[in-house]
Amino acid sequence: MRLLGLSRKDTRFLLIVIFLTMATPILLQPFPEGSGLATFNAGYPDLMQRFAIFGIFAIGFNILFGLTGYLSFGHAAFLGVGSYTVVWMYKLLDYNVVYGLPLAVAVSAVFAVVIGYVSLRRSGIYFSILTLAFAQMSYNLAYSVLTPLTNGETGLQVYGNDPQVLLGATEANSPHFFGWVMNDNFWEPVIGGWKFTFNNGYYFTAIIAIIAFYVSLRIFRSPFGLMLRAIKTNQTRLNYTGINTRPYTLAAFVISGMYAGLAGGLMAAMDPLAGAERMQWTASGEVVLMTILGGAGTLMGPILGAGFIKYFENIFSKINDSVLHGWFGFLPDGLEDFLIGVSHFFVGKSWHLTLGLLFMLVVVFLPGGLVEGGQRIAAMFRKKSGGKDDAAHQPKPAPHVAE
Amino acid sequence: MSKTNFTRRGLIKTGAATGAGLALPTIFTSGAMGFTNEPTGSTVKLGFNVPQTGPYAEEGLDELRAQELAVEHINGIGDGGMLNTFSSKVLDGTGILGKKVEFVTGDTQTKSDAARASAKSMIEKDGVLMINGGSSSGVAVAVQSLCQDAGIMFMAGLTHSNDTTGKDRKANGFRHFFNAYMSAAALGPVLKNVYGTDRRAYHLTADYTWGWTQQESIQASTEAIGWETVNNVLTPVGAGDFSSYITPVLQSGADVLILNHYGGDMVNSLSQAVQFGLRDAMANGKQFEIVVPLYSELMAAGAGDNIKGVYGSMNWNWQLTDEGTQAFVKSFGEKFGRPPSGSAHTCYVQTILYADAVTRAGAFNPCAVVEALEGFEFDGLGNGPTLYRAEDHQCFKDVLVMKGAENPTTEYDNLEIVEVTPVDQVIYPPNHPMFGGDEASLGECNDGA
Amino acid sequence: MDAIILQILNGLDKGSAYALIALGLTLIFGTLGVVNFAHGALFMIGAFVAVSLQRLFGMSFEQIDETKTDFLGNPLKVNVPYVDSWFGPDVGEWLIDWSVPLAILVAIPVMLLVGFVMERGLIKHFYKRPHADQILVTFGLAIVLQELIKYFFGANPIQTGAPDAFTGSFDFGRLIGFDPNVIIYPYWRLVYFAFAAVVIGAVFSFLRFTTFGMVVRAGMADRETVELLGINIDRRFTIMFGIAAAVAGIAGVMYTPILAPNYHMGMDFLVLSFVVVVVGGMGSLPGAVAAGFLLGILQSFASMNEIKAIVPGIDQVIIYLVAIIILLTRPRGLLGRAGVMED
Amino acid sequence: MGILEVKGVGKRFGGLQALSDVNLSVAEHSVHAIIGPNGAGKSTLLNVFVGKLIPDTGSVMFNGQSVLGRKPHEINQMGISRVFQTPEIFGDLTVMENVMISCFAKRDGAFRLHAFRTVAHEADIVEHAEQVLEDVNMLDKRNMHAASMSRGDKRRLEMAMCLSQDPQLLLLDEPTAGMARADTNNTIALLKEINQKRDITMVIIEHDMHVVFSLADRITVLAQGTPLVEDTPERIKGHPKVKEAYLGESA
Repeated sequence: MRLLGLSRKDTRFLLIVIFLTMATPILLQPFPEGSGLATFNAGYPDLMQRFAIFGIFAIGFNILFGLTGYLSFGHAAFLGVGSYTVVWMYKLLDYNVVYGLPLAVAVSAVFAVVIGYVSLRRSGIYFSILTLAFAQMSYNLAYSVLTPLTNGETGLQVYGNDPQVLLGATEANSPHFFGWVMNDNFWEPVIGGWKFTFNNGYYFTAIIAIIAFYVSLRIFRSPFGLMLRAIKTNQTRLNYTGINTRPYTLAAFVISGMYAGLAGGLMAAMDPLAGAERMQWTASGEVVLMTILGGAGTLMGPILGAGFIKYFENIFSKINDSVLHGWFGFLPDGLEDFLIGVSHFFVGKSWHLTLGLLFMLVVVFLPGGLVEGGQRIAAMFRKKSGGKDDAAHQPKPAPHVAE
Repeated sequence: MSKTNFTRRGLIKTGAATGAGLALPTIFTSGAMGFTNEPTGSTVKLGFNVPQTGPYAEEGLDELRAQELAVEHINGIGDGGMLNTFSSKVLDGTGILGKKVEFVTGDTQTKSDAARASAKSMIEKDGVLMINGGSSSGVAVAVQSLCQDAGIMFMAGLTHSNDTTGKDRKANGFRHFFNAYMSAAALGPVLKNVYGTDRRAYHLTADYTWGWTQQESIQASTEAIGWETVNNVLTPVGAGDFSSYITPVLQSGADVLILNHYGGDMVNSLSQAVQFGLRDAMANGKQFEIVVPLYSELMAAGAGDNIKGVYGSMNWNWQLTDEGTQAFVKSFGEKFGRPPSGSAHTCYVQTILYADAVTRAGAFNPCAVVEALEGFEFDGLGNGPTLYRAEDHQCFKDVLVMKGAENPTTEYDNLEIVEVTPVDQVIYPPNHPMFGGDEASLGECNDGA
Repeated sequence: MDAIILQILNGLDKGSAYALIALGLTLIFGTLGVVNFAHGALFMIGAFVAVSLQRLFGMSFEQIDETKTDFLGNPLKVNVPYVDSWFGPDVGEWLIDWSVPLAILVAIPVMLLVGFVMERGLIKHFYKRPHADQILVTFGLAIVLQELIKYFFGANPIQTGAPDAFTGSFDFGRLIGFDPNVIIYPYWRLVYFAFAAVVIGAVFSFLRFTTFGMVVRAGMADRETVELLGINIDRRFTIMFGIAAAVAGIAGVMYTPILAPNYHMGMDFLVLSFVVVVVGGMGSLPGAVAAGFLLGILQSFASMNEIKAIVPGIDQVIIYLVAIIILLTRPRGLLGRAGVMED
Repeated sequence: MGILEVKGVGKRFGGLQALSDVNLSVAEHSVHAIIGPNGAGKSTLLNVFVGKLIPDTGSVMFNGQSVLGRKPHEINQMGISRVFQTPEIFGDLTVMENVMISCFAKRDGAFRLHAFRTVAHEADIVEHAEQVLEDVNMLDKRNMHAASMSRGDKRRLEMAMCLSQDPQLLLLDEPTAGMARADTNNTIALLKEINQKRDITMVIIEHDMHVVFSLADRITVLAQGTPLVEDTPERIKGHPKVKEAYLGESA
């Protein structure tokens, strides 16, 4: 079957992604409520929304970094710009995200054109530092002197005295898409001990994420994408082949900036508050880590990386002593205390440590990122079952060349 | 030992332990239910959202200790702490309305985004009815508005900005901690007594919302006692090295430096000011002085000897001698081997107050709880007679003016209480201009229905 | 005028810290071609060597003082440092007092070791890997290191004072003909500046005047040729990594009296030091030092009220603004070489 | 009037006069070799032709248009392709993709935002690229990683990429450097065929005199940045100046 101009392989790939995305509320709830392992369930709306949103962010970032090799350390700036735009639309018009989201993409595109035009005059680490400098300036200013525009530390939010000129009398008082209220759940079945939450906001972001993924798939397979990959491998040859690389890199930069703006806008669409810290360098660094961790230059990698990091941030940080007692309570006291003591290093307040260790392990043992891990497992199964070569979830393994 | 076996055994056991009291969360406005996360089983869940990573992690951990203690006391474990001295006697150690209290914890990272994510996970995944904790105003305001939208209660932890119960006040949010205005109002008269009325003040202010409200408040109250404000310089958060902001101070003709900083910034700016000889300097024929409007134990410990003789304010300190404080310090000290910090105290008290309000209201519905808390007067929780004002959900109680101790004997008494400023001196009208004026409104209470 | 001189002093002081961190970072960039995101963590570990030594000297046993009570009303336990009881209070107090400078002696071997272990155990496997992988692995390492420090020392800043002899201020103004008490500057900050100058000088002369240094410099310029000459450049690079770690470490040790160390100070310095290195020009040691001082001084000037009054918030962005301007006017920073980390 | 007219080109690097008063005329359809001892300025001159360097003085006209001040990609679009001394190819891409990129550059120009087309569906490009690969006998390697090929294959690939653009002028920088004799002869044959069948003018820099004399119609001898002589191979062989400056030493 071929769909929407995709090859058979890609169609299957897209369908798998659509299936996984749509079934997320079920797949991420593997443990029954109340069981000791329910802590590891991630199928609640906020986290699912975050998976989708940061997936979009990372997919977009990958178009720049994964394809062209230009490592931007300032993409969080666009995330912030997108969020602020959407919240401002709430404040000025009303809570319908239909105004804010397209505008968020447009505004971040404008920012990306300016920052990209300047930064792309340099390459390598000089480019990275230029983008970092722009983003840090945006963050520092948003946090302090631009407070009238950004509400600074508190974060931009809607106040009762905001104009909201389009707000109807019966309209929802929280973000919605023509009445499809993001915070609402349309179905909350309880099956056995399992509880599933089907949330409006999640499906809204999920559909946008699928579209974003489809667009990125098309870009990967397009002549434009081919040129971007060529830029990464040999820019000199490309120039002598008659290609002007600057507009290509700028286009990639702007497209990824728009993805970031969209992700930022969606963050505000799910949660109508935009904090300045989402523009900080750590946030820019986070998307870099997501992309590398998952596998830069691969289609699925950035999404996996985004999920991985967000999962740790939201799930591991919540494991506290009482949860640990719940797990180890059946053991003899001495052993229980010992295990809890050891766990202290890795969960709860120490979740960063686990994340850091996993970064190191992945990069040491899986140079191609999580995607490579997936491929190895798939290869193992293939060997066992002797099945035919399956479609890899990427155009080609991203080769690693020194320098 | 096989790992799978091992976890499965744990699962069965814990499953049995908590299965009976299963409290399934219902999320946000989902129609049929009565209100958000209405507890249906034999337990009720509270969320403790504190910084566990980042610069305020220690404060967060101390808050967690206190919250854990509060839950024990509510569930009838331990010596009962301040429940014994609390003027309201409805809590009997059987949980809240007969339901055993459980809690979940989360990491705010002192970032509004992360804090909201963590709070949302508590609301959506764990089904908490109340969120408590936090160590900065930005986070408090962000989480407070989230709780308002979600229809659960927010009992603020350490948040000192005027905005939390000022322009950003919310019907579902309550603050026990004092604020910048009250700090300033308490400090004013004391500063007048010790440093006189003829002083020229130089402000260094953390360049974000809390810093500004702190500076605005202390400037107003020092000007009210006749001081002149020479300058107010905004410093970047996390500047680390404040030397380039400190060196101009002595040349400016000022004779008092007011540091509107908190946390690591305050530790560094104060230490560096002392390093630059400001405390030894003479200006305008007077001894140069430094004032730190907001103190915390952990900051004081970080600043070490540099705080000696420096005035500031606190919401509460373990060295108070009232019955409630003594009971709390004893029970906290025995469990954790250290006296509680002010942020721990406020979180403990907030948790107790929530449990009490639910019990008095006879319902978990946030709107009923709000009603029970509004205008509630109580005593025995360490600060003397206290009022939860209905108009802005701010607690009004005495404020402590502190001074860095000259000869601390242990690491915990490097601050000493100079004066307990009575509540009358720090109270203000709910529509005070620093608190959003007439426009500020709590809005409607939201139970998520 | 006096205000400007003070800001120059402030800038030199800030610049000293930037320059020292950037120096080590550039050594690692230049010799090994590795983007080391854990370099800030090395600075932080150095600072905690000082904290540990102070704690070690301060380690004490309890004596009960019946005359006082603690917060629970029990008889107060007074802590007596072991060093006091071993060496007598005089020497003991002196050791505690001087623990920060003394920590340098401890920090050098410790940091060399940390550097060697890091290079042999982890970094060397990443020479041929893309920069992105280097970033990920060193960032992971940085997180692990800072979390370990947090686990043992807590998240709060820990005041680690300079020796009493250096706590006062020096009347710098009188030295250059100003009235007394106009330009006074803390002794320790002057010490820090002098210390930075010595370290920078030492590193430069080491690279310039020793055979080892010459080989390393040759290796920085063209690794393959040096290898063809049959020189074991790998071992020298390991040593170089150790030296870079030691420079970062002792910079951290000496900085503790200026900035109370906390577990995330490494991350706070990391971004800034990267900006410094890049503005200085990749692979250029003099560039890194020059950029460190330049940015330090500019940052100090931007913090002046007179400047902030004209451009509000300029002190928040000055470093980044200058970085952008320099990188746009000088493609490879102040003194960078072509082809280093440009792809 | 030649297809490439170089007049009075001079270029200085600091204290070094790399080129001075270079005059050169490359006739259409010819193979023009530039030889000279190391450091004579051959590569500098080539870099001027492709826009990597801008000379201090003089003019370089291609088909009557100046190339000076134009970017490398613009010069390529004018019809000049270049083969490097060390093959410059897209190592991370497949052989087929390498050739397709140059086909795209030829068809779509220096920039085209074809983000929503699919490479595999561009029938004309695919066909053209396959044809070119067949011409250089590499069709069987179409799915190989370019970086994993032998040096000789890389060179052939680079040649194929240039040919796919059907350039008017092909610049070759030591096309047989480091090749075994048999490969060299193959390359000579290939280049001859290209020159004759496809009518592509070539400028070739080469040290190997066997190659030069097998291919060149005219030869310019460059020494210390200045052309010594320009003549036919026959005449160059016996030229005393050339012998003195160049051939004498290496012979």
